[in-house]
Amino acid sequence: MSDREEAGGDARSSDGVRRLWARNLLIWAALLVLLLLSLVAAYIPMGRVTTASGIVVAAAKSTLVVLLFMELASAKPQIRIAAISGLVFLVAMFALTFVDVLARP
Amino acid sequence: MTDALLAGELPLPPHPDYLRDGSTVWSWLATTDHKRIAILYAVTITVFFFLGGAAITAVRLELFEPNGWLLTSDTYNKLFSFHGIIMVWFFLVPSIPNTFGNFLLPLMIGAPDVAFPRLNLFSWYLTIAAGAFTVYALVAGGVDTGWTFYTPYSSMFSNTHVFAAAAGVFVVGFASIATGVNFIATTHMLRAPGMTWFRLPLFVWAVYATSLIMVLATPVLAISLLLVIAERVLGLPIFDPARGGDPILFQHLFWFYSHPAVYIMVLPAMGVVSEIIPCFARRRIFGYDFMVYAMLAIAGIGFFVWGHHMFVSGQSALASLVFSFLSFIIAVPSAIKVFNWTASLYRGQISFESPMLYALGFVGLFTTGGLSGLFLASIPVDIHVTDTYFVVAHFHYIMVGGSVSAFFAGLHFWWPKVTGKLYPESWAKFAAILMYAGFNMTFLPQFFAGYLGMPRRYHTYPAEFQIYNVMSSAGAAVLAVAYLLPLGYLGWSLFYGGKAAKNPWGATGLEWTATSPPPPKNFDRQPRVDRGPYDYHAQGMSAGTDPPEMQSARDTR
Amino acid sequence: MNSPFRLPEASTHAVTVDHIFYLLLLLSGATAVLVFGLILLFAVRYRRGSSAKRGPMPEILSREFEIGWTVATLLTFAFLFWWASSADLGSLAAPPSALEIHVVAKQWMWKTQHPSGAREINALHVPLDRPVHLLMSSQDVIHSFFVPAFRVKKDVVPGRDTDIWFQASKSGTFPLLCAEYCGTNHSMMRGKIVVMRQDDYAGWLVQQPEGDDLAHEGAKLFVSQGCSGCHAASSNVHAPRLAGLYGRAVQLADGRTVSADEAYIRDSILQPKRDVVAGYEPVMPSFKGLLDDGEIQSLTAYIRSLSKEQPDD
Amino acid sequence: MSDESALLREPWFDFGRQREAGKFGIWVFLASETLFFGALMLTYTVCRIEHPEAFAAAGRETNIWYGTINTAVLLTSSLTMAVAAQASEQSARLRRLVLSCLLLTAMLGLAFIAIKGFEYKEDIDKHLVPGAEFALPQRGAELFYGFYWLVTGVHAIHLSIGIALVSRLFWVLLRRELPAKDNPEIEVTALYWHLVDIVWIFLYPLIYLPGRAS
Repeated sequence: MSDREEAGGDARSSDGVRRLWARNLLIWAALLVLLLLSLVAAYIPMGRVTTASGIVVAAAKSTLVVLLFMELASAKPQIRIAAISGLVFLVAMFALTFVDVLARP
Repeated sequence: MTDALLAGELPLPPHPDYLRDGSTVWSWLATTDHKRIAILYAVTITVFFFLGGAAITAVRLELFEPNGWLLTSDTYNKLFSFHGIIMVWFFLVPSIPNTFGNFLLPLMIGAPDVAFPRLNLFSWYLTIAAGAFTVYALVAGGVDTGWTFYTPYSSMFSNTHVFAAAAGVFVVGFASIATGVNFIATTHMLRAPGMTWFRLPLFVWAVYATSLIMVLATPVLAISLLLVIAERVLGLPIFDPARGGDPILFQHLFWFYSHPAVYIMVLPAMGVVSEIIPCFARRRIFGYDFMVYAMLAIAGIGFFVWGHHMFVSGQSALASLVFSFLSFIIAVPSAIKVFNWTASLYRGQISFESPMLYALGFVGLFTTGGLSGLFLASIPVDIHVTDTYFVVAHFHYIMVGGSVSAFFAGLHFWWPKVTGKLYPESWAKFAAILMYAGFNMTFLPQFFAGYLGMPRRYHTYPAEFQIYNVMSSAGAAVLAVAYLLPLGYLGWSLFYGGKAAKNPWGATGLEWTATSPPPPKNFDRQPRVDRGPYDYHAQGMSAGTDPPEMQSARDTR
Repeated sequence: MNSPFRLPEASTHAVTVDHIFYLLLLLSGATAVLVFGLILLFAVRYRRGSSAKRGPMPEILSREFEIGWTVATLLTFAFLFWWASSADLGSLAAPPSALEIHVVAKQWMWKTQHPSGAREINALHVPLDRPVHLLMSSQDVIHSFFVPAFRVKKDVVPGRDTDIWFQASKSGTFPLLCAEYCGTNHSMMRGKIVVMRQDDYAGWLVQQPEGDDLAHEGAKLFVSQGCSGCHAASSNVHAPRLAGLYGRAVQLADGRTVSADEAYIRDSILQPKRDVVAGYEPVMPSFKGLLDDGEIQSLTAYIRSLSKEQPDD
Repeated sequence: MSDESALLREPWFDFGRQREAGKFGIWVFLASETLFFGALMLTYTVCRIEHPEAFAAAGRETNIWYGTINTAVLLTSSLTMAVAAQASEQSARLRRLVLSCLLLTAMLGLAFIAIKGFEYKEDIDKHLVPGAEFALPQRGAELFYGFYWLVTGVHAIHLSIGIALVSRLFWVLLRRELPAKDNPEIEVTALYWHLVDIVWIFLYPLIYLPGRAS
């Protein structure tokens, strides 16, 4: 097909493009807002809550990326299992190492 | 399709088999055929096996005398380190998965190849590159950290070629991950029609479970070695206690990989044995579904027990308790497997060809090794015997007695399929028995020496342990002969062996429906599967001696 | 040369460990006999061509069998865990009355020092029937203090203190080994533990060359390293007084409260900015690299000895 | 159909299945990468627990502007990458959109590396490289910067691989060697790109935010 055909497009296609951009720009805007949020929170002295806020916001941002940009939300079960298995063993690694590090005299 | 065709008598296959499909060097080095890649791996790991074996031969010779007579301490330390690094990462980890796994996984599930054939070849080249690094480390003067690379010795004190050795292991880790990803995707996506999850042969399950560990544990090894390299080469402080670093942290990262790695080595061995025992006992495997769950449980729980390597390291008492408990728990699925193999013999029609002898040897040695593992799970006893020859004996029983026996079992079982040749059976039986005897002669005395307090990695040792070391070294000589024998008669069979039929053992499984050796694309027609594995007798019937009907490439029942 | 066939049980702990060891041996021996016996029995009875009755498997039993032996092994292991761990927990903390001996490991020797100041290399004399508490640190890599006859072992880790305790129950000489690979002469890093009757031990101590005890040595260091310039009672610098400090709870500038133990004192010397005491400026320089592990142990012992004096003088 | 036959590879007979296998395979690899970076972050966390004040002091020395801008750059590159992948699935008419988004993604990746280069330069000038000249007195601060250099380096290598993959894809599609519609390579590259982004999302609070409040 020629470039002219692509550039022209029909109404249905341009409608699709608009929805495509709308969806992704919305996610992107949310990500930037979260970025600003964590930046601001880092300057508010709340002790451990300050540290936690950075991690929690990072977790929220990556959830958005994983579910919507990487389309895990609509993926097949076997793909979800693959994604979750990495997370599960990561949590196990942290948890069991902390059993040592946090319980040392 | 006639019955004669099904039985593998007539006629000759229309295309050349995979071995004769191209004979140039390039047709091997650029192949994407999983069977040829398996052969490439087999040659590679054989070279590494004898390299690692040569290193330990010198070590065992040296240990004849309590105060040393042949080697300096530095040479001794480099030799046992080289032995460990080569045997763990360049022989045991790739041994069964990358040779038999590569060869058999697509055949067993009725696929023409693995999911990503070019990635498969790439993984072999990574292994070769990694091997070059590690062998360079030896040639350039050796590395003396032991295979465990403990910090701060490896990162700050050793003056040997730690960088080259660690880089080699780092790279071979990526080969391992690539293979794991490939096998997982193959098992999920390329099963033949009708090959449901619970119709998979146990070997496929074993390779699948192994791949899970490879994919999820190996990256942590990569990080632990990367940190050592960064500290040595770039001077970044990570484990340096003088700058606030934590040397124990390295042990957490290292064992997060290296304990599951034991299951990378032994799960495929369990898979091999689970294929062989039903075939020669002419029975269904006892408790197929329990065997599957046990393998998955071992792969999963295997991630949560690493701290039992660290009971004396100074980790918290709470951590020791948790890890001790989990270590006892993981013994349960292992016990299930041993009981089920034993029960599979009950009311069978047992014959004792060489693969069966090796497989029974595996069960015996794995049981001994597994039981000695209980001692290491219980904290007070572990504190006494850890870092002694008791541990050396324990893990050699599992990894050498177990995995290497199973490797030879599989080698003899599938040799006719892989090469299309028959080997001299009486030599094979002799080697199997010799291997079992030699192994026990080598490693049984080490349990005693270890309990009495002989530490591992000792170049010189208190004189009272000499008797055990002499016994061990004598046994090692027997074992060396037993390992060299198959090299001789299997090599002989390549040139002079009789031609193997499609299914010389009368086994079930799709791989036996292909010709020996199989054609390049494995199957001429897409196989369909309509029954479970190990169908050696119909439901409710007793074991018979006839070859079972082949579970085969046919459309009608 | 010691006997190549048996290992003496020379500490109270050794008896406990051996009990667990023998039980495990019994259980695993029985399991091995069962498995090997069954395999042999089946192999002979059901060899191909034998006349043994085959018939179908009693299928109903299989699942119950499977669940049965799974549960049985699970319970056995749970019991073993409980028994072994309770023995371990019982021997975690050293009795307060224990004799404290400092151990410094380095490539490739063991240096020990008694509370009286007597020093030994690759040897350690201890009294019979009295708990001995070892406080250990390493100057270079990880070593492991291993006395097979006592069934004790503990890694000696650079940058942190580890400890271990035992109570010898047999007099005699027993090997001391390094169990964690530590480089070229790892296998030569051996010594001996000499267990003596208590009066012999006292006599042996008297015969040792006049060494300052740890606390006196620490007192000298306290002056020679300049600590007294700030921390002495007469000093004009606003620095925390050390008398009565040891074992007390300390309020820190960031609101935390820590206990002034060995680790705290060590950290305060090496990284003084980490735990600043409430009400003081972080002005103390780090002594990292200026003091070796033995000297830090001496200083700690000195600060400890001050706690016996009046804190409010 | 001709599109699909151009994209079909050994050993597959069915393009849909091949595509699904590629996607599944890359997800399994991403699980592996999770553990890879996870282990690095575990190292960081343990060191931070042992030296909280030193990590706060060291974190303050990083340049928050470079860090925040770079995070925004990467997030934006994830947007363009996602649009490219979704456009390739949606319609063959969107080839030009796919191409321009791929180009934009690679450019943003390069911009990230460039900004990182300026930041590295500043860090070196401030003597924040562990070693004899290290600027901060706190014990443990060197650990922070050991982690900083290592993890940003490893991330930059991952990102460079991503830039190479995206650029290659752009070139292949531009020359019409392969069709853009439903090309599995776009999907797989996008998944990898997003993971590299996620790693940075977590590095941002670990590296740039400690110690800001005090």
